[in-house]
Amino acid sequence: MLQVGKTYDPLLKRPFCIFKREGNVIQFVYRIRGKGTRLLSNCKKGDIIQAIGPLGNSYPAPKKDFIAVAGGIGIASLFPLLERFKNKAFLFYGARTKNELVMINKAKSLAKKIFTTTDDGSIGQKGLITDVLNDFLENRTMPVYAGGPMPMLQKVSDIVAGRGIECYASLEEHMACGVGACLGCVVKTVSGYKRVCKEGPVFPIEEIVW
Amino acid sequence: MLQVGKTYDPLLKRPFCIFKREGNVIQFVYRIRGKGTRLLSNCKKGDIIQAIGPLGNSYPAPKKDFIAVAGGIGIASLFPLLERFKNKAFLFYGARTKNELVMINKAKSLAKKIFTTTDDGSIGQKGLITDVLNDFLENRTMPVYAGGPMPMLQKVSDIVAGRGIECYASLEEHMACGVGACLGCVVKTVSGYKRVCKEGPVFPIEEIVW
Amino acid sequence: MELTVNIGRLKLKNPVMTASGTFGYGEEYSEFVDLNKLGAIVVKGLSITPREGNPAPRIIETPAGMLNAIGLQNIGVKTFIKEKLPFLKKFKIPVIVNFFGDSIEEYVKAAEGLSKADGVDALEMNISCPNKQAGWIVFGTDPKVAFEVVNAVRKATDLTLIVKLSPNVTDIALMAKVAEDAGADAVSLINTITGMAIDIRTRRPKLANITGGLSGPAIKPIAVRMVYEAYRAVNIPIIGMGGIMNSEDAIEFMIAGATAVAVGTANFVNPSVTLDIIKGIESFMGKGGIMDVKNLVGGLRC
Amino acid sequence: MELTVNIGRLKLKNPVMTASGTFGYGEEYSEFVDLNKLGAIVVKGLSITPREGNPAPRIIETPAGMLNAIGLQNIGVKTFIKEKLPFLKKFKIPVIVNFFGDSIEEYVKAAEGLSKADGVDALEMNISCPNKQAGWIVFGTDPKVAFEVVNAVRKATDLTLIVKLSPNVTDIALMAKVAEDAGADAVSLINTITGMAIDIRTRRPKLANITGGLSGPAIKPIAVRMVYEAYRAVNIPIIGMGGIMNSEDAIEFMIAGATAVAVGTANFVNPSVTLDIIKGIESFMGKGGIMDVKNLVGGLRC
Ligand SMILES: Cc1cc2nc3c(=O)[nH]c(=O)nc-3n(C[C@H](O)[C@H](O)[C@H](O)COP(=O)(O)OP(=O)(O)OC[C@H]3O[C@@H](n4cnc5c(N)ncnc54)[C@H](O)[C@@H]3O)c2cc1C
Ligand SMILES: Cc1cc2nc3c(=O)[nH]c(=O)nc-3n(C[C@H](O)[C@H](O)[C@H](O)COP(=O)(O)OP(=O)(O)OC[C@H]3O[C@@H](n4cnc5c(N)ncnc54)[C@H](O)[C@@H]3O)c2cc1C
Ligand SMILES: Cc1cc2nc3c(=O)[nH]c(=O)nc-3n(C[C@H](O)[C@H](O)[C@H](O)COP(=O)(O)O)c2cc1C
Ligand SMILES: Cc1cc2nc3c(=O)[nH]c(=O)nc-3n(C[C@H](O)[C@H](O)[C@H](O)COP(=O)(O)O)c2cc1C
Ligand code: FES
Ligand code: FES
Repeated sequence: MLQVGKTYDPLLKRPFCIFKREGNVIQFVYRIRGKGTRLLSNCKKGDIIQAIGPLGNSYPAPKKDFIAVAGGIGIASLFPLLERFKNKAFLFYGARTKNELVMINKAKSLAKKIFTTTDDGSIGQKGLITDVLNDFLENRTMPVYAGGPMPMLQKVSDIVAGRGIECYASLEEHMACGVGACLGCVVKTVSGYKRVCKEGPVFPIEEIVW
Repeated sequence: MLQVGKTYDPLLKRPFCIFKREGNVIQFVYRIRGKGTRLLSNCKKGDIIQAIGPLGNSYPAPKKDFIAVAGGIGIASLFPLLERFKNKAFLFYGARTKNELVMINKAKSLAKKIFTTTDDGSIGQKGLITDVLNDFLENRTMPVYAGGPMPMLQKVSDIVAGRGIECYASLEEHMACGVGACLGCVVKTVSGYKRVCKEGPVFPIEEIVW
Repeated sequence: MELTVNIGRLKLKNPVMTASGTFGYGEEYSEFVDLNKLGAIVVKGLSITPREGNPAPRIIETPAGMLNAIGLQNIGVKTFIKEKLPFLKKFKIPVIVNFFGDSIEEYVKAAEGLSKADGVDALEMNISCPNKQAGWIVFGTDPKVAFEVVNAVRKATDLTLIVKLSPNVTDIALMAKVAEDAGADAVSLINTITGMAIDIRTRRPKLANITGGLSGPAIKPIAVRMVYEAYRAVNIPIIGMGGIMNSEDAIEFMIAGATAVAVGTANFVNPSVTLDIIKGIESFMGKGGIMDVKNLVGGLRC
Repeated sequence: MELTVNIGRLKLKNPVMTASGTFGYGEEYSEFVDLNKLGAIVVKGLSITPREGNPAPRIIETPAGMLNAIGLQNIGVKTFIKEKLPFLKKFKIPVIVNFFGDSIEEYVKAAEGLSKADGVDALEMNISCPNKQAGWIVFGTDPKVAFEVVNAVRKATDLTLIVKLSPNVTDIALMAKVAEDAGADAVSLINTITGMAIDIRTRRPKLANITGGLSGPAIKPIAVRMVYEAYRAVNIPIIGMGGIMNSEDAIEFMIAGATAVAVGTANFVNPSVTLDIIKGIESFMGKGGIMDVKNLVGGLRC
């Protein structure tokens, strides 16, 4: 969770994935979405912002080749996996338009194979990445790792359902504390509400009640 | 009035004197006082901030030599006068400490004579500028122009009282609208509450009810 | 695109008006705003006799808001009619006059005086004022007293009567209903929420008046909730306000149930904000294919 | 320098505690805060049986504040005693347990259950909860009902009893007095103020629960005013809260009349803010030559 401003508006820290960590340097990749991320983007070299983390869990390590499904900036959650398991991932990466497929070249170099779609067809195939995934899966049973907006994750969930595929999704929910104290960031699971910041953000996809 | 931030905290514009205006360029001189002025000081070249003005009145032009009394950043209100009437002002300039006597050299070059004090004696005479003024005035009846904190203005008022001296003070009060609409910035005068932003900020000192 | 809305017998060309006390008597902002573009103008609260108001400081900024304790300073009904109304009459928009009293008698007198004047299109009665007779307890917090004062004013005027509700109550829906039952043509809400701030070094209240009214974006969530509650309780139109800073906020109030909105503190932040809000509502309607602004009103989907 | 204060039979080593619901069951923040340094810890509200809480979204940021509608999710008194209390008992600070019910019976049962447990030092009863019997009207908004439920709990426990007041009332001083008369050892205020936010594109409430509770710096002026009003109405100690972000805010509440303060939303912004506040109070006292923190309490000069 990163502080985005110095006054009380915006008030709360914002949750981000740790994109990369090398020695004392931690990198984040984010999309400017609303006023918090806009303010964050105004930070100058040398500015000090408060941060807490790492928080919550992360994707379990895949034991073999795997499928990574990224929707837009959801790629941020998958990058550490792609880097750690080079050339093992079939990466399905969709976004609304060309320049929202951030770091596409870097991603390409890390993946075994990459499939891309955009809603407007400005690059890659036109359409939804989940449709491409669905075609690809057929009888394959590789584990699936998915990060992106809720509607995409729900489609992934539908696709893998009942096929005996191991599948993990990294969820996003509004957060206040980030440490499991406020119960603000819950997602409904088969065993009741769970906190995205503490028991998540990664959940076995079949546990989630949509 | 200048906008100091881009979010709702701080919310209100801040009032400042127009220090200098040349063509399209307007200059302000301000002291970092609280969170608004601090934010303002973070502005980078090219940043856009909203401003409204000029608002209210200004000191009436002196017809002869005059006395200018400045307390700290109150000097900002007097500078335009010093510039317009070069070598006509006996400037009394006090502050808490050396580096709060801002633009002292510039001021010196514009004034006929300058007297300075600091509360801590770090430069000029140690003590209050109003005491020096008091000694200087004796039987002189030059007009007096004063800008600075309320306690200083009140002392100036006491000093000139009953001596037939023309005296104007530039007041500061918390402001919201700056255009006379909210009735927030009033000062008590002999003819009732008056708005500092509209009927002021400059008032004949004898009108003010302390 | 249809932007007009009706409040009692008033027809507004758009739903955006100014909030009482934040726009002076109109004149002050006429350099920044073409008043003819506004839905209506609501002027600073008047009483039958002029009031001096509170000593300074009257204004303190708070996080995303401000406290004010102007103390209802005003020039009185008579001077208003003589000196300010002629200016306002030149514009082709409804002039809504906010007024108050510290007894029922004063309310009635002010209403009568204003009703006789040519150029006053509607009255907005501010019932967030202390009642001299009832030990200075605010008129707008006791349902019985509120009914009585609104009813008395209702009998004294034929003009469209808007009752401005105090948010400092347990049950805003009840107070809105009381106003409706007492004959109000519309209710406006919310007035400021009582607050205070202390200077910890001097241990003195930051406002000379000790307490003041909180306004601005800080209170918007409370105001939207109250409009939503009032909307489900009454059949008369609601004028929503409290922290509206832009067209999105204005639309939020309308979806919660407001037929029109009033913009207060935002004028201080941006003197031409009312015009920006009107434009913003139009463009929102354009993009969303909304033909009539009235279709937004109470359109909340739960 | 004397930092201790007393709340009922509790002796706090300093006046800074955590606000219920914002600090979990203590454990969650123990990585960031040495709990032993706190004046007291107040845990998330418990009911006699566990509650699932509301669907998401439960949290929405607002200008200088946030709305929450957690829906009182909690693990229930029994599980708390078994699974969470042992951790808390390890610390040498008072554990104050916040609880609620939707009937008087449930309140009493929860109080009894908690009073029997070893390691619970005081109870804070949250009366901002809907009353099943009285048509889901909140316990804390009707003086009669509030008296009844507080009195019933008072009879059921010997522990120090703090009553946490709802700010959604016309007269907070009256509610504080009612709590005192019903046997409370202290009152805490304010709980969150009901608010809402609407997504204008979907026209749906941003919170799944429609309305939620507003907290954070936005509400501080209202909270300080309410503490000031309550202080003049009761003789029992007041625990002040609502938007405290730093030591200056904490001191402001104390000057308004709070014997102790609770820090809520600020924990989310800075997880070790409670310790900063304690240090800040000490340094303020040092600079001002204030020997006993109790000398700040109610020290407002008007
Ligand atoms: C576990 C987790 C990891 C994330 N990692 C990344 C990342 O690596 N890169 C990235 O660009 N984004 C990431 N996000 C999303 C990111 O947190 C939001 O885009 C950001 O909070 C938006 O803030 P804002 O002020 O710009 O937007 P606004 O819309 O102005 O935010 C208003 C409020 O809504 C909340 N909010 C808005 N969108 C989201 C969202 N999608 N999820 C949670 N809360 C939201 C904000 O936190 C804030 O409280 C992540 C979210 C979560 C929960
Ligand atoms: C007519 C006028 C002209 C001024 N000209 C100058 C100038 O040229 N240079 C300069 O440095 N300062 C000037 N000031 C003072 C300046 O406006 C304040 O220092 C500034 O508003 C402080 O804002 P802040 O957010 O940094 O302080 P904070 O203390 O954080 O401000 C909080 C609130 O208090 C108000 N406030 C605080 N101090 C003052 C003050 N002295 N007068 C009025 N409101 C105040 C702020 O506007 C704000 O609403 C002038 C004030 C007035 C009224
Ligand atoms: C400086 C100031 C003066 C006000 N004076 C009045 C008044 O005279 N009569 C009245 O009914 N409301 C008055 N109000 C309340 C506003 O009309 C409005 O109800 C309130 O400020 C909430 O809206 P806002 O948050 O947009 O400002 C005043 C508000 C402010 C800030
Ligand atoms: C997420 C959240 C959960 C809360 N849960 C409870 C609760 O269970 N019981 C209670 O009495 N108050 C609860 N509160 C209210 C706080 O204890 C506190 O009274 C309020 O937030 C005001 O303080 P603040 O502005 O410092 O947060 C909760 C507040 C928040 C923000
Ligand atoms: S953000 Fe508070 S519990 Fe997850
Ligand atoms: S600041 Fe509004 S009247 Fe002067």
